[in-house]
Amino acid sequence: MAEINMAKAINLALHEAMDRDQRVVVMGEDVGQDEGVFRITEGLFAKYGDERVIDTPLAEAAIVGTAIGMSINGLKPICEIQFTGFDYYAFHQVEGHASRFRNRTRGRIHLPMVMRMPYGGGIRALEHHSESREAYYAHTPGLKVVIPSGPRNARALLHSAIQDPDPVIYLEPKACYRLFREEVPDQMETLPIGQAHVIREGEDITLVSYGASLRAAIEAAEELEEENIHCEIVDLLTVSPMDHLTVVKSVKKTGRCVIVHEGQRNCGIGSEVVARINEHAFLYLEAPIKRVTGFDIPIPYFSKERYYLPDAERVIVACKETLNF
Amino acid sequence: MAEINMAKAINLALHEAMDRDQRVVVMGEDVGQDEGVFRITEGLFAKYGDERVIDTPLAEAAIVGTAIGMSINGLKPICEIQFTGFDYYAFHQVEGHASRFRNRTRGRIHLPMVMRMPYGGGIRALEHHSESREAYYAHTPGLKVVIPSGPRNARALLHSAIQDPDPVIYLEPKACYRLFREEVPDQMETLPIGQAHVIREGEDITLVSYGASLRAAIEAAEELEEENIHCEIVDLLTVSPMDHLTVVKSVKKTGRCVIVHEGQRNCGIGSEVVARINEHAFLYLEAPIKRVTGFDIPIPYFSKERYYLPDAERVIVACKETLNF
Amino acid sequence: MPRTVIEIAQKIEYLSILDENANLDKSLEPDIPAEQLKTMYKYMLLGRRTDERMLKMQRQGRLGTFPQSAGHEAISMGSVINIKKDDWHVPAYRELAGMLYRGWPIENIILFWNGFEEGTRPPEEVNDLPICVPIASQLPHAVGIGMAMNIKKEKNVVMTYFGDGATSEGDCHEALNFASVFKAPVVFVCLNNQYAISVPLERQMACETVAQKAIAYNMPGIRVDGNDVLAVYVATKEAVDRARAGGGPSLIEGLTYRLTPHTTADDPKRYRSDATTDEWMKKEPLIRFAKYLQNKGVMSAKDLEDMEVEVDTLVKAAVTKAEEMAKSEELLNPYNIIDHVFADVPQFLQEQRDELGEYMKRENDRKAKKNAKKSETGALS
Amino acid sequence: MPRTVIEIAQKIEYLSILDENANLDKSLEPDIPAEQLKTMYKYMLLGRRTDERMLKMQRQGRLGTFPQSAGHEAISMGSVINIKKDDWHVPAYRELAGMLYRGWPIENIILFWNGFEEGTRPPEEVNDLPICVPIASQLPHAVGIGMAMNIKKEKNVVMTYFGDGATSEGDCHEALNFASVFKAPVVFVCLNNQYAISVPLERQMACETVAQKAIAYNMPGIRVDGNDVLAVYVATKEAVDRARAGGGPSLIEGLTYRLTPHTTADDPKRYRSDATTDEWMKKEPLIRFAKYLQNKGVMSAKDLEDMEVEVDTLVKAAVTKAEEMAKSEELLNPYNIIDHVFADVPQFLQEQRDELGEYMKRENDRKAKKNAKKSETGALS
Ligand SMILES: Cc1ncc(C[n+]2csc(CCOP(=O)(O)OP(=O)(O)O)c2C)c(N)n1
Ligand SMILES: Cc1ncc(C[n+]2csc(CCOP(=O)(O)OP(=O)(O)O)c2C)c(N)n1
Ligand SMILES: [Mg+2]
Ligand SMILES: [Mg+2]
Repeated sequence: MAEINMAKAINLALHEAMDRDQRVVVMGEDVGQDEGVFRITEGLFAKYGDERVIDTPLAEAAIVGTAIGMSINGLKPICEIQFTGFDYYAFHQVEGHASRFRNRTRGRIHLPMVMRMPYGGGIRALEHHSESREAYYAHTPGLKVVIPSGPRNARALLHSAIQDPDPVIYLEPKACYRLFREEVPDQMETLPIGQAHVIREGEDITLVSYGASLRAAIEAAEELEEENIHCEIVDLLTVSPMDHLTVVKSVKKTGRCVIVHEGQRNCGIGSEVVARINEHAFLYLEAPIKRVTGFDIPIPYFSKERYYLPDAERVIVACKETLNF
Repeated sequence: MAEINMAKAINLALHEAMDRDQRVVVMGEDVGQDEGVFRITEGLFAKYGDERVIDTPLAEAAIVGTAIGMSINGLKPICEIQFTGFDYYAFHQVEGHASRFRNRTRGRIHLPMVMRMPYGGGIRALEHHSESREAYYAHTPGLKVVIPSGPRNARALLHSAIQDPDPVIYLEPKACYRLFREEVPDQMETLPIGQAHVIREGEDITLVSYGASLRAAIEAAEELEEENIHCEIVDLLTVSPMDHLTVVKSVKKTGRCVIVHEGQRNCGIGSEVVARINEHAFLYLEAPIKRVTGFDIPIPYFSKERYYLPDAERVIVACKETLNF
Repeated sequence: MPRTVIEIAQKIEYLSILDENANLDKSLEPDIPAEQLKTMYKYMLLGRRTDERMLKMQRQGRLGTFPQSAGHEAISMGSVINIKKDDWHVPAYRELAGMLYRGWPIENIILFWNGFEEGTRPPEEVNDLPICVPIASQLPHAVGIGMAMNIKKEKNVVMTYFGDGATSEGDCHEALNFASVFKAPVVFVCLNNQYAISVPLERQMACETVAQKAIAYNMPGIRVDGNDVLAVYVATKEAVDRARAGGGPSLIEGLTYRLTPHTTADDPKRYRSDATTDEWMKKEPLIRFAKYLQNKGVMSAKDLEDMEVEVDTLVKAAVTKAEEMAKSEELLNPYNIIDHVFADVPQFLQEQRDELGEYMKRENDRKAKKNAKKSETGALS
Repeated sequence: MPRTVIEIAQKIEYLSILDENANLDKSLEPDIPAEQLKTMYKYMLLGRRTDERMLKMQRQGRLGTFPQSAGHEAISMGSVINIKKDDWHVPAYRELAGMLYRGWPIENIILFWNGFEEGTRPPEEVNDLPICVPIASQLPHAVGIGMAMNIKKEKNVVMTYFGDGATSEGDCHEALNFASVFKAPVVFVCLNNQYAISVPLERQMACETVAQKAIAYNMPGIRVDGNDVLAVYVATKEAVDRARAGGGPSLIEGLTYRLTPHTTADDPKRYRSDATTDEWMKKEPLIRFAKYLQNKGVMSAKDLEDMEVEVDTLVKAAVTKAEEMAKSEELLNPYNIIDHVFADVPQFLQEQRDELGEYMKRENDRKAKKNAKKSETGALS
């Protein structure tokens, strides 16, 4: 058992996967010699060489497009998009092909590939470096969208993503890369994609969150605990296919729910959570579900980012309003 | 007053706008000599010449990207993307620039441009020709997303879109192009963007819909009327910024709601409608809100498209389940 | 320090061997075995006749809109004949002849233009991707397949296709660039039919040839008469040999012309003259190739007629088969639309699958009722 | 009918006038008025000193990550000096010298690297777009601006910039293609500093020069010594004149080198040697230009020193001003993040604006309470 941060945990999973499976290749801008702008691919280039750790030209559509081709021809590419702010360059390849090949060929061709992307705010970055648009992928049929929240689940979920026979969008909350450490087991492990985790039990209200925003939810729950308010927290881990059963079970218990994420609100993940709870636990709801999310504006440059990102204070206020409804 | 279909109405608006305003230019693949693959740009090339009616090379990102440049330099480009299935090629220009220039420059540079795109199923087309992904745009801050449902509002809304100082995504339900005719006034008219219309009053249940799916809602309402069930129908017309006030007002009256759209369900427009009703009319709801939408699969090729597209039968069943809840 | 001219090493060439009147440049004639020549002709003919047959079906409402292939047979067959079964074939959508040669049943082709995804399922053991609708987006896939060959040390090649319009897309540029940087064994074949729907070549690009774009990638580039199957053969063979030997990608432009509308929904009179089309009709690839085969003694007039009959039989049988398949339970199964989106159906999609099941159930109930009523009324009348 | 070579009309040239030792090729020397030469030097220096100053501020935690410009001043100033105020300037992000020349206050630059959108607001009357983060995506905007000029019959030009890495993006290709097809008056200037972050040129493209890519667009293409402001001047002047006269776009490649890390977050030791950087340090653009100005008698050693002082004063004043602005109510106003997304704030966004208002109110209440407590405790202690 070692205590490592999320950056290291993802790096560890990459080493383990490349070790175990010759078919795994890593590709993207600056992932080789430079070891990634966040150093997530540290040590890979030295260990596996430039055939399996591929510095590509600067072209996101081609990175995803050639990864599709590689996975068709028997490899398991893990492609890194340097920031989610630039994945839209490749969106036609993701929407038009990555998400569709299995269906289009009725199962004959499938694409075991992973798109790794650092996402989200909180690192004092410039424009296009802090977006959180997981809903675009969630709205796209044929994709799985995974968002870890800590070192241990980051490593386990990345293994699951690599082993998955279908394309997985693996979004890394970059604000968490070096935020805290966690014990991870010596043995590599996986976690089922599409399964949410109740990370804190409570009977008063359910907080649904994931990724970096989960920190705000946890902090809020801890503060509320002091006021004798017991929050249950569901970490989605996979935002699509979303495990609404776990969410619904919790809400049936608490009768109240607040959703916390930093992505935009309009047609965001939170909207879908509300819609599913409405469908599956309507009679259990004692108050409207609140969405504590990013506003429907481009995420501000860092001087005003804090007005945009959900924090514990906003979560607490939302919880209280929900409880006092 | 003349009775015309939606294709003709949109064409009429284009003629009127080009006539009134020298700054308006039309551009896209095959919009000139060929007059558009759906003939929406009929007569423009002959009348306004190849400087204002521009056949472009086959490159969606450049179409949108140069339209952005044109609007920066004083023109009002209306660019056509031949089918929404191909707009993802331009998504980085839309997300990264069209939606952001005003905010990035704190109002100094704004983009009066319109992206016209035929969307949706129902025309027996092949893959990538039937998508309905308005939620991608709705989830993108800084964009307005307009979807007309008939000849008269199509013409009026296109005028509003052209006059709008900000970029408008104007999605044309291609199944409606030649589906029916409607009287349009001789004088050109506009309709406010961001305003929904109650097109049928009723007190039992609210149907929220837009675009081509509205036909299914209307048909359902008519059939239900025979069973003495009175549906109120809200035609959103603008899916973002969505006019939830009108929806909420209706739901407060009826206490029940079914949403009908052909786009995918997960994080779709329907999810947002549910979330807003939940926030604004929680205590008025007497049954869970139902979503009659496309499934979360790529829209099937035309041999099985009907299993995917919402029809009146599915709406009726959903209404009855809601009413019998 | 002065103003100097930078030498560009590459020479862009033009190649034509068998001209529109079937005159042969003997000095350039490739040495193709008779059997192979016959195979080439057969699939060119099969492509043409399938295309014609599908047009009729479309006019009768038995098929959806589809892009026709007539006129593109020489580029398709002259190139694809140079790759082996375990090489890869990544078409756009006018390579009907080549797809049939690679092993796609004609009935699959008919099925996919008839709205069945089952038609776009490549047959087992066929290393082909299905036709690709979003222009140029198949090219990065071809390059990725080729990059994987290099990584896996396979000695295979990829043959991929695109139109003149496709050259404008960023994906085309990115694919050519990746291929050249990674020396991927890919042969890029451009079907330059001089139009992208209605948009003529000079509105698509300012340069004279597609071939010269190869200079931007330090890649060999050549333009050939795209209606001359021998020229296509020679140019693509050189490219295939080079790719297989580790020499990286090549760009081949076949100059040709659509003999038909863009698709069955298109009206070419709006943007090009019938006179020009008539001119190009004379240059079309099958007639001159048939003459060549006869001149060379590879096929007699009788052989050619026999082949027409053989091909006709194949097409007819395929139409029957396709229309039977389209009525089969397997292909009509509505759950097909859900069951192949992921390897397994996730929970939320299972709920939607159940919705579809309810829908089907109600529909069947209604049908049953209707039938019951019918037989009742039948009994009464 | 035979195999023939297709003649490519364009010649790709290389141009250098003032070499790294300030040796001048008199025969190529452009005739630039002394005042203009001084202006060029001034803004090159201002760019350099601002860059250096910002680096210090970044190290002190007073700025966010930013991409440095040192080494790119000759390309920026040698080109931008050739356009007029009502022409357009569409930068990437290393054209600091040019932006300052065009009228961007230094404090704006500092503000935007300090996380204020207000810094990316172009000053009134300045026909510039702000820096552009997504690589190559500014190029279609430049082309659109140029296309609009043609439509409006304006006799203006657009000068736009991009890196060697940017050439790989589809947007770059599409922009070059549109510009050439529509004969847009655009001068494309590539800052080829041979790296895209860590990725070296040979991993970015297989061809020797960026300039030769012009052949794919039938566009004039030239490579110049990018550290030689005179060569940049001559090449871009030719291109501007051609564009203004209706001759369409040109592609100019300036060969240079980043004298600094990619951004303040980058560690170039990981991918390039200090020795090479030292070599390039000797070739940097300011020293040789200063020598030229002295040799020519345009500026004395004293003039150069005075200019250093002048520039230093400007930078210092700007830093003070920027940091004051960063504390001003106007720039700190949280509603700025919402109020410029649309011309008017729509209903649903107004509701979110109210949420922000509540948040601010609570925060202010807490602050007030805290302060009250503080003064209480203050009174007690
Ligand atoms: C990305 C994209 N944009 C638009 C279309 C619509 N479309 C289908 S074919 C075509 C023209 C293609 O021209 P070209 O590449 O020359 O091929 P050709 O059809 O002439 O063989 C267009 C615009 C498409 N399929 N994909
Ligand atoms: C579309 C996109 N992808 C990735 C990045 C991250 N990134 C920022 S600068 C850069 C390298 C750019 O290289 P080049 O075009 O040569 O410009 P240079 O920085 O060398 O001036 C990269 C990959 C980005 N900003 N935009
Ligand atoms: Mg073509
Ligand atoms: Mg560079």
